[in-house]
Amino acid sequence: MSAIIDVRHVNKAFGGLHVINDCSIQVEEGSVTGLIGPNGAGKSTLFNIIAGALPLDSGQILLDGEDITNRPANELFHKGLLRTFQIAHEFSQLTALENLMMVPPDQPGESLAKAWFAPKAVRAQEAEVKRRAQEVIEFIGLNHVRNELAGNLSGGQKKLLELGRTMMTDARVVLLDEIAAGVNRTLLGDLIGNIERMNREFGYTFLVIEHDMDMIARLCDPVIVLAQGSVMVEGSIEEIQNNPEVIEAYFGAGAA
Amino acid sequence: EVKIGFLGGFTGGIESLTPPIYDGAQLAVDHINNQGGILDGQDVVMPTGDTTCGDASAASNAADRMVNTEQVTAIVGALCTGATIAAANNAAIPGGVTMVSPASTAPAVTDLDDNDLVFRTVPSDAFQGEMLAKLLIDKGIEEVAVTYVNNDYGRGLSDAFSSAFEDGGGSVLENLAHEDNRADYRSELGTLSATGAQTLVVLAYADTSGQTVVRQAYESGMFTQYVGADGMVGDSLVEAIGADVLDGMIATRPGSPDLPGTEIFTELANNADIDPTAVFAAQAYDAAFLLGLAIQQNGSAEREGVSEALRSVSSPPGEVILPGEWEKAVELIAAGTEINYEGASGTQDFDDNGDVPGVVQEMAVENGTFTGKGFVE
Amino acid sequence: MPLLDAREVHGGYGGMNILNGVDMAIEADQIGVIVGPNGAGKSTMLKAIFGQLNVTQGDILLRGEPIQNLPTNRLVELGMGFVPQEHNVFPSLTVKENLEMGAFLKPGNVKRMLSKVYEFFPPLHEKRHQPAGELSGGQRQMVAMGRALMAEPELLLLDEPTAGLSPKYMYEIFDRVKEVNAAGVGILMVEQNAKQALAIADKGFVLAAGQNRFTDTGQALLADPDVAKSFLGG
Amino acid sequence: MTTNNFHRRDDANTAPQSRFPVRELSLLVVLAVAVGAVYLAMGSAYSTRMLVEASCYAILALGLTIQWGYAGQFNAGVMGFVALGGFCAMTFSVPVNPAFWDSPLPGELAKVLGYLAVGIALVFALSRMTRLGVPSWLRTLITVVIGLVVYMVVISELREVTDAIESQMGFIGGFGLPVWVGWVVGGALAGGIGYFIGHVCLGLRSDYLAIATLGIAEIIKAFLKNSDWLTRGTATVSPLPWPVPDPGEVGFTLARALYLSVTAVMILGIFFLLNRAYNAPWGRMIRAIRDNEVSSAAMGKDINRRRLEIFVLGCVLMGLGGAALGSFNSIFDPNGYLPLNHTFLVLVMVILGGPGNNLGTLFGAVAVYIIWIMSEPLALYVMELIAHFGQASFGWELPSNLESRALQARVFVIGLLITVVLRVAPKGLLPEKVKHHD
Amino acid sequence: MNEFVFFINNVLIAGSVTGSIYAIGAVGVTLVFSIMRFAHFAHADMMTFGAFMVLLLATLFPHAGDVIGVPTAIVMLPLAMVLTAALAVGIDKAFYKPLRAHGVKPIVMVIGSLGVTLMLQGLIRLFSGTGGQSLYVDDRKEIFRLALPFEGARVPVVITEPQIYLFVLTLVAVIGLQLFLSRTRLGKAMRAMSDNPDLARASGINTNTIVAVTWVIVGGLAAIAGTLLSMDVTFKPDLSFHLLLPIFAAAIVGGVGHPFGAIAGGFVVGFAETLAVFNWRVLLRPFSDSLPEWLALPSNLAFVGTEYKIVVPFFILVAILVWRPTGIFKGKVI
Ligand SMILES: Nc1ncnc2c1ncn2[C@@H]1O[C@H](COP(=O)(O)OP(=O)(O)OP(=O)(O)O)[C@@H](O)[C@H]1O
Ligand SMILES: Nc1ncnc2c1ncn2[C@@H]1O[C@H](COP(=O)(O)OP(=O)(O)OP(=O)(O)O)[C@@H](O)[C@H]1O
Ligand SMILES: [Mg+2]
Ligand SMILES: [Mg+2]
Repeated sequence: MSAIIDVRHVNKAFGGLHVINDCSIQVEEGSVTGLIGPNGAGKSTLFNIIAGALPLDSGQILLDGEDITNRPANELFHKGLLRTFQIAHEFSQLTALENLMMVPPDQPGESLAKAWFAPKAVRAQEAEVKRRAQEVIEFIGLNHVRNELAGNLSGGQKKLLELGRTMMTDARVVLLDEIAAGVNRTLLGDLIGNIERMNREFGYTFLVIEHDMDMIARLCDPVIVLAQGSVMVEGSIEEIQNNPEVIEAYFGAGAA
Repeated sequence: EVKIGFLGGFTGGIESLTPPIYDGAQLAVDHINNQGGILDGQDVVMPTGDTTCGDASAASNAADRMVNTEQVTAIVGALCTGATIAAANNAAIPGGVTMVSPASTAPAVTDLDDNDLVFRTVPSDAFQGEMLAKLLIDKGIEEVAVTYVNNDYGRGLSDAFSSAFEDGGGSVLENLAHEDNRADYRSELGTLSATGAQTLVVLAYADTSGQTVVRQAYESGMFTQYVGADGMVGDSLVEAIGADVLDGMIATRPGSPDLPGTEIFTELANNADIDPTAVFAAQAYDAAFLLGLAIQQNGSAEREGVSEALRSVSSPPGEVILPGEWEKAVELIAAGTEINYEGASGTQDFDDNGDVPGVVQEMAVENGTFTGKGFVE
Repeated sequence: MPLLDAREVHGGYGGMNILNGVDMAIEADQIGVIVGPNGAGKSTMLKAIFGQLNVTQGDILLRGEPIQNLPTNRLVELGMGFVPQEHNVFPSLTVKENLEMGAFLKPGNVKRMLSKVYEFFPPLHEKRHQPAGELSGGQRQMVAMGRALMAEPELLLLDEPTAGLSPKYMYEIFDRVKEVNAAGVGILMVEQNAKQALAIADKGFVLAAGQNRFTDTGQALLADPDVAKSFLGG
Repeated sequence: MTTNNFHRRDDANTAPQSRFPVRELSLLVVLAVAVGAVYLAMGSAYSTRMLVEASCYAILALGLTIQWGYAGQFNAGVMGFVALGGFCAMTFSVPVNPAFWDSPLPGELAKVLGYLAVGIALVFALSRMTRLGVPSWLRTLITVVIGLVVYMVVISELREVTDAIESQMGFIGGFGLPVWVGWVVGGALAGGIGYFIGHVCLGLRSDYLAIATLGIAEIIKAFLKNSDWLTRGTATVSPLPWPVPDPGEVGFTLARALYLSVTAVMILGIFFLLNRAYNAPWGRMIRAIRDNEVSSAAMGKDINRRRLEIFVLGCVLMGLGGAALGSFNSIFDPNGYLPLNHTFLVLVMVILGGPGNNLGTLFGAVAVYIIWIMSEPLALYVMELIAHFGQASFGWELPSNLESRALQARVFVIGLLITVVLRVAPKGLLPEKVKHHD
Repeated sequence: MNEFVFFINNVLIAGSVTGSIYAIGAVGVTLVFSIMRFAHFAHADMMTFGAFMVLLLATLFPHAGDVIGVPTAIVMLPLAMVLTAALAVGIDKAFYKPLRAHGVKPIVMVIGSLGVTLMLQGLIRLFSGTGGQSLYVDDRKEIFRLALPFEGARVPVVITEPQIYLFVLTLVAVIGLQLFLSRTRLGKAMRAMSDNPDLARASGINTNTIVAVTWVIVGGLAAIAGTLLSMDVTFKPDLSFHLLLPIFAAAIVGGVGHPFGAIAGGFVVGFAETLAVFNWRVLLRPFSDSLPEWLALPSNLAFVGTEYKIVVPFFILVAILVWRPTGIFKGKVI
């Protein structure tokens, strides 16, 4: 059993408000782990902490055994940790295609010296990046708006772009924060298929925050329920769906 | 027509001083034109350029326009020392154009490597500073605090004053530069008054920082005696601050010696509705008139030879020419007689550096206005 | 007379047309639900109704009165309320102030409606003195909805009100919508949780590429296999 | 009208790219005509001078377009970097002052610098005291107090030495090296100072950067102006040597043409490099960072480093341009560095031309400089015309300081130009292009 | 004893005066900053404009003040506030509104306001010339010299009439504004508008009114600040431009969006400036004879020379931005 992400006793408070309370979770390598919980449970906060966007108060986070507590986001990216944002963070002044093309790390053309003095290598790599971006954009169904500024896309299209960015590079762990919200269900079906494929064929590990139970049910095992900043239960989707505590806090009466 | 350029600070730090100076120079040009013109009846015209006083690149630009576009024969100007140096080095000297500044008083002009092309009709501040120091020591003032406007004018003056004052046995308790054109000098005044000096020497301009410094000094109540130099001599200062406050303030300025030229100029200026007492107006008149004479003497509108001719017409030996006597001068030159211009603001005998000797006048505020108290010996 | 009647609406951003003749009408006691793929023009249609878009052709009538060129704040006076899809709270105002802003034109409502909204969404009461910018995604959604309710509008436009809400609150929202609607408020909402939404809809509109593809009752659309296959995700 | 504006799409931005650069060409033709007209009206020597200055300004404008156009960093302190460049051009090229080097003062100056180094090391060591278990509040207190004492000691020592230098030999003189050395060092120094400022301020919102740089520029100017021992302060240093024969040797026009060829080569090089970088993934990354820093960081971009890189690059160009300008003006006068001429004018060049578009920026620089230079005679001419007309037909009194008033209008005109351009062509005459991939 | 009085005059009073000026300027800046979301560089010139209006009016009716026994300038202040408010609203209509409608980034608004600054400066100079003029056109500034009841206190504590007006008006303006923003419906609507104008409109808030009201307040505050400043020192067309950096520093140090923060920031910057240029040697003078030889103090013990005064607000600004970017009062993180 190797946990690729190991969150150990993390605490985080904003002012006097304790949002994450002694939270410990493990994500197994090669799994698709679900993270659900009531609104305001601290799921996105935990993501932000893992991905280096927020400092934590105490505790420790390991990525594949290596301590990554409070490392900056860009460093974690290079260690293969990718994330999406719950509220889409597109590059509004870049076109949809450029939004994807900027993702691959270590492009030689990103160093001034190489951009100036090694134009050939830069161009070769650029063609490769573009090919990949083109594939991804077709897959997420945004080909017709690829030259549109991302700021002008619809709410759902921005979320798709958000997801598309995770497909642009070979990551080891991908954190998905509510990618389904606002995405059309038909398309979502395809996306889920793709996530499964990436998981199975390429060995990506996923940690997925989601409120869409169909999606959780199709994708995730195990599922972790977070409530008030700590783990409430953890188990398979069936176990969770039948847990009265979880029903009370999360599914509500309507689910029945 | 013959062109003599005029470079002045029409905008910037000395913009209120510039128009009367320009008027002085223009008066000389009018005299030349009204008395038969130059070089066999040609008119002198005087294109102007704005140096902005503070900005060297604007100054060189303006000078360049004079030298290369207007193709002037000679230049009256510039006024601020920085502008004069910039104009000279960038345009006038490489272009071989003679410049006569009526207002650049800083000692730095003396040392310019100028191929004998740069002159001035106003004495160097080195001299005024010495005289001011002497005046104060004679009056028994031994401790002073000095503040000067942070430009070549203020600095040159304060250097000269301080060393002369200390050589004469006085002590300068603090010597502080201040920026021109600020609204508030209270912290500078705090530093100055911290020394305990009762006499405040302000080497700045009456229209800008000088006024504010004196007003705030009065408000702070830390000084009993104010002293200024030529930049501070202006009734606008007294008006703005109050006659009772300034009563007894001591000042100096480059004066016009008791020469016949002074009176003549006063009359001529009054006839033309120009204030003859305006700072540097007489010097500007002399500069323009001298250049006219030099060109006439040189015999052509060429630049070549103007500076030599200028030396020849300005200094003895020769028959004396006074302000306004253009016709007479032209006749004498035509006859091949040597002439010697004795101007409105001095005898204008240039030394090797193109500087003139000067006299310094003592001024004091009495009954709400600056009044002359004779020359400082 | 329908409460809202939009006919043949054309419009878009700058030069490009997004809406190519959309019809949409609901009565005062009806719930209308708009579904469709991403980028179909659903949000754009709501913006067009709410006066935030240049409508180049077509009519939009509120109780028979044309409203297309009125400024937004006039529309609010006329009884419309709107919850946008993105940027739908005032981040630096506290939750309470956010809600108060909802009742800007009806200051008399504040007290009564505040307690009602807190009752709908208990987490908001807890967070009432916290700036809305610090809320979680779902909590923001509650604030946005609450803000719109504060003015007691007669026509409520909701752009994906349940996005990001836990199942519990998703059902809660649908219950509220039914409740509000029962009190005589017309509702027009865009939803991606299409099955649940259409289940409560009196009228459903399927939009694709800026045009009506299907228009029918909610139940009928749910039952239509074509609709289900291409728009509701099977 | 009120509500419909906010989702407006920018037409200029997404309009399909025309294959043939009509806009560029027509603007260039207009510019060429304008330059030709100036040559006719003002003569070749003057006009060449104008072109040289315009080319120096073009380097400044390219620097600003990198910072603002590429990366959205608004540097409102261009003047400070220009002044630094000018200072280096002066110090390295003017002759050595033997009076200073033969005196004991260089040694004393070195001693003060030694004190400074020791002091800095001490303060640095103190700031690490927590390692010894000292509580952090105590450490801060001790560090601050010791730092202040060190500062006071060094500063009063320095005052002594510099006063001695000033009173004995004026200033320390120059190094008498070739002109280009000063230019290179000027660029490097400006970049170094830019590095320091950037390090502190770049993490903040761009407004704050504008305020901070505005301040830095004034501080640099105050330093250069008041350090008479180093720069002669307001007494100015001139003439400065040129990298090419000067007008005294070969005449105005030729000398300036030679100078122009030097700056033109520099611009070509810079332009080429910038274009290449901008069109490479580097440019895309910079635009992405400008757009959204949080997600750029999440996409693995080191935003602090990149922002710093770009700010420093811009500052280097400003220093370089400032040095070239300083040498050309042949005078170093700290008082002559004015925000209006050296910051706002450059700003107008960039916004008129098109921030982020290198060609547009070049165009803006030359066009605006011509307008700026020609506005003086033009303003006077217009004023005179009006005054004469008024005098003749209505018997107006001519105000005495006509010139002065007419020229005040220049400040106004620059302001007007900024606001009007922002309004009419917010992206400039040649806007930044959106990249379309087919 | 004299040294102590000297300290009072040159540090306590001078610092409070400078602090109040910065504070009252910063209040206006902070308001635009938090509502319109940009650093309004033209604020200083609006101040100058207000003072210029007072100057014009006072020149026209030099004796208005005698009637009620206050300086004429103070009598004219309300009128000048109205005029400046009108100017502010006009400037917004002409220059900022189109930019806002275009949805430009805040930084572009900053540049626009730089353009406005230059225009105002050019215009004011065109009409007033560049020299300094006193706002006391026909009357005389009253100066209170309070001799201290101690033996040997040769120097009096000096405070002038406009300084007293300054303290009072600053306090009134700040408290009033704070109440307005936090208590009134319009004030909250202003903050809402600053957060999200689209949503504000969607809540039925007429944003045009809000913007106009904001500018009226800003213009009025600017007129007060400019007038009091010019009364205390001298009216000058480029007077307030030099205050831009310290005023912004004060607003940011205090915390953007907080009227009280502006006061705190103003005083921090004001006192820092006066303390930094104060020659501490003066206070040590009584002891200097008793110091051992090797500890002879240099004659100048000021931290910075007065010529480097501008460095002080800059350093405070940078320090606060690094240490606590939201300012003392936890303002907006912009
Ligand atoms: N910057 C902040 N300052 C103060 N409180 C915050 C901040 N960010 C989040 N919170 C609080 O932390 C709690 C957890 O927020 P978080 O966004 O992690 O919830 P979540 O589990 O992602 O919820 P949702 O499903 O609604 O997105 C919420 O109550 C929120 O109000
Ligand atoms: N501000 C804008 N400028 C230009 N085009 C826009 C803008 N906003 C949206 N669009 C375009 O209009 C189309 C419709 O967008 P809209 O937001 O109405 O879609 P939607 O149906 O709401 O989609 P979603 O379900 O993803 O929210 C999209 O193709 C989008 O690219
Ligand atoms: Mg969340
Ligand atoms: Mg939408």
